[in-house]
Amino acid sequence: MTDTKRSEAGPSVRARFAAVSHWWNGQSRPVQWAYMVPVVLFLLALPVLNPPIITTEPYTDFPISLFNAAVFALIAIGLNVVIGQAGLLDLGYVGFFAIGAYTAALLSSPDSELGVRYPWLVIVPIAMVVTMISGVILGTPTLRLRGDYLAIVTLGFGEIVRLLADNVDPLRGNRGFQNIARPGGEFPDGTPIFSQTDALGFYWLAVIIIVIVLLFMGNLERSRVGRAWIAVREDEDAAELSGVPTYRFKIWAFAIGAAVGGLSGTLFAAQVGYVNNQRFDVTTSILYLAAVVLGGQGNKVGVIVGAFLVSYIPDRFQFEPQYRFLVFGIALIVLMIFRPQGLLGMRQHLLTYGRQAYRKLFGAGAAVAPSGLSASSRARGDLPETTPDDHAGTSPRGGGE
Amino acid sequence: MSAGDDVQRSATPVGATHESTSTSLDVPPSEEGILESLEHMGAAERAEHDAAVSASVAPARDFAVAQGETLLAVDGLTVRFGGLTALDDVSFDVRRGEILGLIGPNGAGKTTCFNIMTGVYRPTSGDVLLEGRSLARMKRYRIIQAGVARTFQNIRLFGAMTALENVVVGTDARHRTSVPGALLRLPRHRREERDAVEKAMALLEFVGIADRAADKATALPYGYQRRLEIARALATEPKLLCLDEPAAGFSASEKDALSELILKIRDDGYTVVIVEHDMRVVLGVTDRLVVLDFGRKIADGLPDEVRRDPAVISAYLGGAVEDAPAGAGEEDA
Amino acid sequence: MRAPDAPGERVISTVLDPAVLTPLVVHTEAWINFDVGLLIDRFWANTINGLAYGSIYALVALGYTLVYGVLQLINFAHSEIFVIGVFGVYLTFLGLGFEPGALPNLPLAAIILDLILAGIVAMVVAGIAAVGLERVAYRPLRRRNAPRLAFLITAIGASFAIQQVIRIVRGSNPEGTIRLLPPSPVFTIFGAPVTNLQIVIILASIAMFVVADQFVNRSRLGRGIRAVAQDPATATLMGVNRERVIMITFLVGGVLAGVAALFYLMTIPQGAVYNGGFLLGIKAFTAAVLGGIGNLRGALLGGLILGVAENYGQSLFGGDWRDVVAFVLLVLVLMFRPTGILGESLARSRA
Amino acid sequence: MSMLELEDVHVAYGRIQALRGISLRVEEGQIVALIGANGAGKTTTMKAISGILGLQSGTMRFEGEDLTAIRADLRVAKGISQVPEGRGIFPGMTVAENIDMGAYLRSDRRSPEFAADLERVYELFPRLAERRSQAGGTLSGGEQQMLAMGRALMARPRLLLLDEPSMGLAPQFIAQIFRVIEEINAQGTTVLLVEQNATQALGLAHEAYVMETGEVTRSGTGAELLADPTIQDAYLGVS
Repeated sequence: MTDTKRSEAGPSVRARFAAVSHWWNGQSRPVQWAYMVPVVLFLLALPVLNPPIITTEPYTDFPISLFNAAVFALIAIGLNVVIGQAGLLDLGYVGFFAIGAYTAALLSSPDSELGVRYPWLVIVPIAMVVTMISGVILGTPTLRLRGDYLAIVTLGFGEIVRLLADNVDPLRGNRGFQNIARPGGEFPDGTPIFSQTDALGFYWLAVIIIVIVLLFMGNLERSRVGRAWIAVREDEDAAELSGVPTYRFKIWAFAIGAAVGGLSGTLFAAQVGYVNNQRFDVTTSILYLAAVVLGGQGNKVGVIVGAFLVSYIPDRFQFEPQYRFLVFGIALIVLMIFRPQGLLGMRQHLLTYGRQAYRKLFGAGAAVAPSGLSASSRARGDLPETTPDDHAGTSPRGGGE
Repeated sequence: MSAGDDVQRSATPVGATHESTSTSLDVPPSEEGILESLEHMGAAERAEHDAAVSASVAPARDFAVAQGETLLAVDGLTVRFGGLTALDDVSFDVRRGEILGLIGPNGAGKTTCFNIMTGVYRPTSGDVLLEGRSLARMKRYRIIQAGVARTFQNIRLFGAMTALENVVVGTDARHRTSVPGALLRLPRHRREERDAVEKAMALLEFVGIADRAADKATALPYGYQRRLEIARALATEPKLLCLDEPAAGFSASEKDALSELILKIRDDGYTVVIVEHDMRVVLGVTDRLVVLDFGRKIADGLPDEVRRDPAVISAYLGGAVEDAPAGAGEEDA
Repeated sequence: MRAPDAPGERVISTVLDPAVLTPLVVHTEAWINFDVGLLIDRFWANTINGLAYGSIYALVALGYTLVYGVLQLINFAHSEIFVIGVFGVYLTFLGLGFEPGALPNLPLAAIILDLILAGIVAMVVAGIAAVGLERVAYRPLRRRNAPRLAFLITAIGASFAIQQVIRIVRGSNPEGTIRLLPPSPVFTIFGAPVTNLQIVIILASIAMFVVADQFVNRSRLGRGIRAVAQDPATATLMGVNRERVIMITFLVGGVLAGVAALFYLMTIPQGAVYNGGFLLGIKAFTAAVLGGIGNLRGALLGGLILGVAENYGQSLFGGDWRDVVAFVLLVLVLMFRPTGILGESLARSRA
Repeated sequence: MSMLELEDVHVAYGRIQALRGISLRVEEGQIVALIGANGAGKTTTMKAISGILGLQSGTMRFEGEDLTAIRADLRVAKGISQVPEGRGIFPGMTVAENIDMGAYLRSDRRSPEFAADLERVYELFPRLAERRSQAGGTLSGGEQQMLAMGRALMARPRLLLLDEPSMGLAPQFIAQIFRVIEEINAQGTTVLLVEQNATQALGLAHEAYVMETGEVTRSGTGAELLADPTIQDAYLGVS
């Protein structure tokens, strides 16, 4: 009895979910963003609302907890380029985060021997360039290697970065750097927007950065670059023999992922105001991996959700940290067995113009390949009735711009 | 520019006929595009539409160069794997505008030959020259850009992508946008993206699977997947298209349809090399045959000559020439 | 030179000012030293030490290499199998009544018997753990024909989970030091002392290696392992049960890790800690890749080379750089010999 | 009762339907040939019989016993040995070790029968005796084919599955291989043979089946099919 019930409920829920995601995929990009605006506004307001049940207080300061989750999400977005899009297993991603944080420290802390104090806004592009270059340096010799060698070499890279932080004198090991630059600006009442004690401003900044990064990532995904990454992931030889310069695009994936990692490092360093060698071990890299895999590799929304879970749940429920690692370790095993695609499956946005193409071909409903649906309900007009009449006739050509 | 505009101006002939296309070597894909012309298409518009399709499909045809001249030269190709000699001093030419069949028993070295031509393996000695340029040391994606595209014996599509996207990956071989352009959505990138989709749609229509453009490649039936691979290869605008056993697993009617498609591809100005076991397909489409056996070339010539060649008969019939069934050679496929 | 406190007073143009970068360059000399003298002084001591420690790497590396040869899987959790072995040894010591810190006052024969007992316990628990890991984590994936990345992520997850279980049970602090057999020099080579421990470890490791090598090359099961590694489908056609071969491969790897655990704890008595396998595991894997993964002799060679090279590096650059040397060595070897020194896999070169 | 009976067998690789309901039987003591173009499903049929591929539907009986219930590696013990397409030599093992792999499941290594079998293999293929300690991967194609057949014989099969034994071989090797197949059959081993070299295969076979796109389209005695003009045209008429 229960069995039949479940089997009835299962498909209908799945169908409803598929219909929603189908409808969503059918919207043009500006429309999608228009729908996102209230969501983003809600997220921005979240720490101010500090709603009960959701809040992590009294254990953890809610804005700080949200800020940490946002940084985690940014990291996951960057790592998703490497793992989810291009299918390269990078286990040393924490190294880029560290390089970003240390770049901020070296360029702004009074403890730095460079003796400069650049403002945060100047540091960000420098840090991104530095991490990008280190991504290229790491990738150039290793991206010719087979996939699993790459994993071990990147792991080694992460360790080397940590060991450098331990052992290189100017990086100050355990003593670390104090007073790292943070963005300026004051609230009307004179208190600084960005401060170590109140993470509200930083959280807002992080959300805005995430939105901007997502926009750029969306551009990449819907281009030759995103297609090249997925082609490499699906079948590297066939990609190369279809004219994709696979090595070059793998390096790009590494560089772009690294740059986002570096960006998140600077953001983190600015909020905490302090960097030392204690946060950059490989275990942290594995947590990043867990976030990406948990949420769904290759799905931006998925990895954000994954990152949020990995960061927020321990704060909310006051896990002992060791259980956190245990739970995520087991989650990885179970997930790979039962849902290897993660909580939200892989999704691609390969063609912007293709959206119009499909629509023209198959009528209004079929705006985008119904990848989640079976072949039987494919785009020939026999689409779910839930698909609302959308903006086929009116949306501008290349509407994703 | 809005979609409304496009619809009104739809079905304007672009490179209206073959002849007009042939005069220019590099016809840009149509501004108006194929997609628009698909809507509200009457019978009268069909011809124009077809012309637009083929204009989009084969922009790189160069009729200016005489047909029959050497496009690709395989020159003294030798390949050894460990102790095994897969190819032993094989030489032959592929001439512009022809369909060349590469046949021989399994293990004779046909696929190895393909793999050298497309850069999968490097030759032990000898060379492959495309219009005089050596391909032997060229990077694989450069070989594609130089103008050699292929399909695979065991179909290799990008399973996570739709049919259309698979073909668009092929068109990317000719695109110049890289990360910065895509990141900032520069005008050239947007133009390339739009043209790519137009062209990919045209190609899907050309190979006859446009109705499934929005389906995931893995969801397509087997025959569609083979055709999709051909479309993806054509999207790279090759001078030479290499088909590796395209008819494997096809029923008789599917084979006939495939033969038609291959002929259509040739008629559109491409040069084709085909490895195939099915003699009906081979004899039905090829202009010339090269026969490999045990890594060596044993015959090279017109199909009719080759099938009477005693060396070929003996290679296929195991040295027992006198056992060859009488009349097998008279029959035309 | 201290910068002014207020941020933003320096203009951007100084970013590219070479003068800004000079301090870093100057300090290069300060934080990396090239102590060639020490390297030469300690050459033989380093070599002997390195061989002894490298044998431990080699034993663990055999486990990586066997599994990789048969399944083409980096068994990330193998390092945790090793740690389970380490705790097997340690808890046996405790069970036998040895106390942390105190030197046992027992006749040599009794101590040797106790060590052997601890080793057997370690081999058993590590072997069982390895087989259990295969059953729980990898077999379901094989059944589902999962992609390689899924195996790797599962392996990482398993490594994590086992590590954390040990941590939760035994705490995150290292266990106390129990030393049954204090090292004492037996003879010297070129002035470098060779201790009883080092002799035992090197000889026993080589003996274990020879046994493993003979097992794989001479026994029927070993031939089965090689056949599956070279061509799983054809191996099945010969009547080889692939699942059984995989199980035995994990078992052998686990048992060897158990032996390594005993030697490890004899060398580094304070080494029983939940995350102690991580670095050693990575280095053992590095050793396997160095020699050519999938190749048993490569694992031995890689282990010994890595052990020795680390010691040389430690003398040359200073102790802090020991681990960096290992990773840089790995990257360099892979760049120039992508399949390792002896070439890859049980398939291509004779195992 | 036939030795081997396949009834309405369906096999698919993922979405690709490789066998669409084939039925065939192999009588004890015969040589049965399967001919057809590449991709017709011949190799798939072989793999289904040896157990490398599972069935979607249909039945498969060997000497009356349901074969589908038996794990692939245990079918060897039942008396079914396959020489796979491409020969499947273990490249890192010596010739002697490769031959020994054929006897993997045998426990009578020290018995005179074992020695006699070994002797028989080296008698059939004297080339192999000369190269006993050479690595399998360094042999020529023809030698590898001999090795693969010799190895399969060490399992004392009652049914020997040969997948394209003449593939990629020079004519003198092909003639030799076919002679050996006849000899093996004369000594009492039933043979199921997949071949592209249809003339030779049909000349040898007692019974033959023609496959096309996953289905059996024709069947008959070897001589019948050899004389059939449509078969000649489709499969013999390269020339």
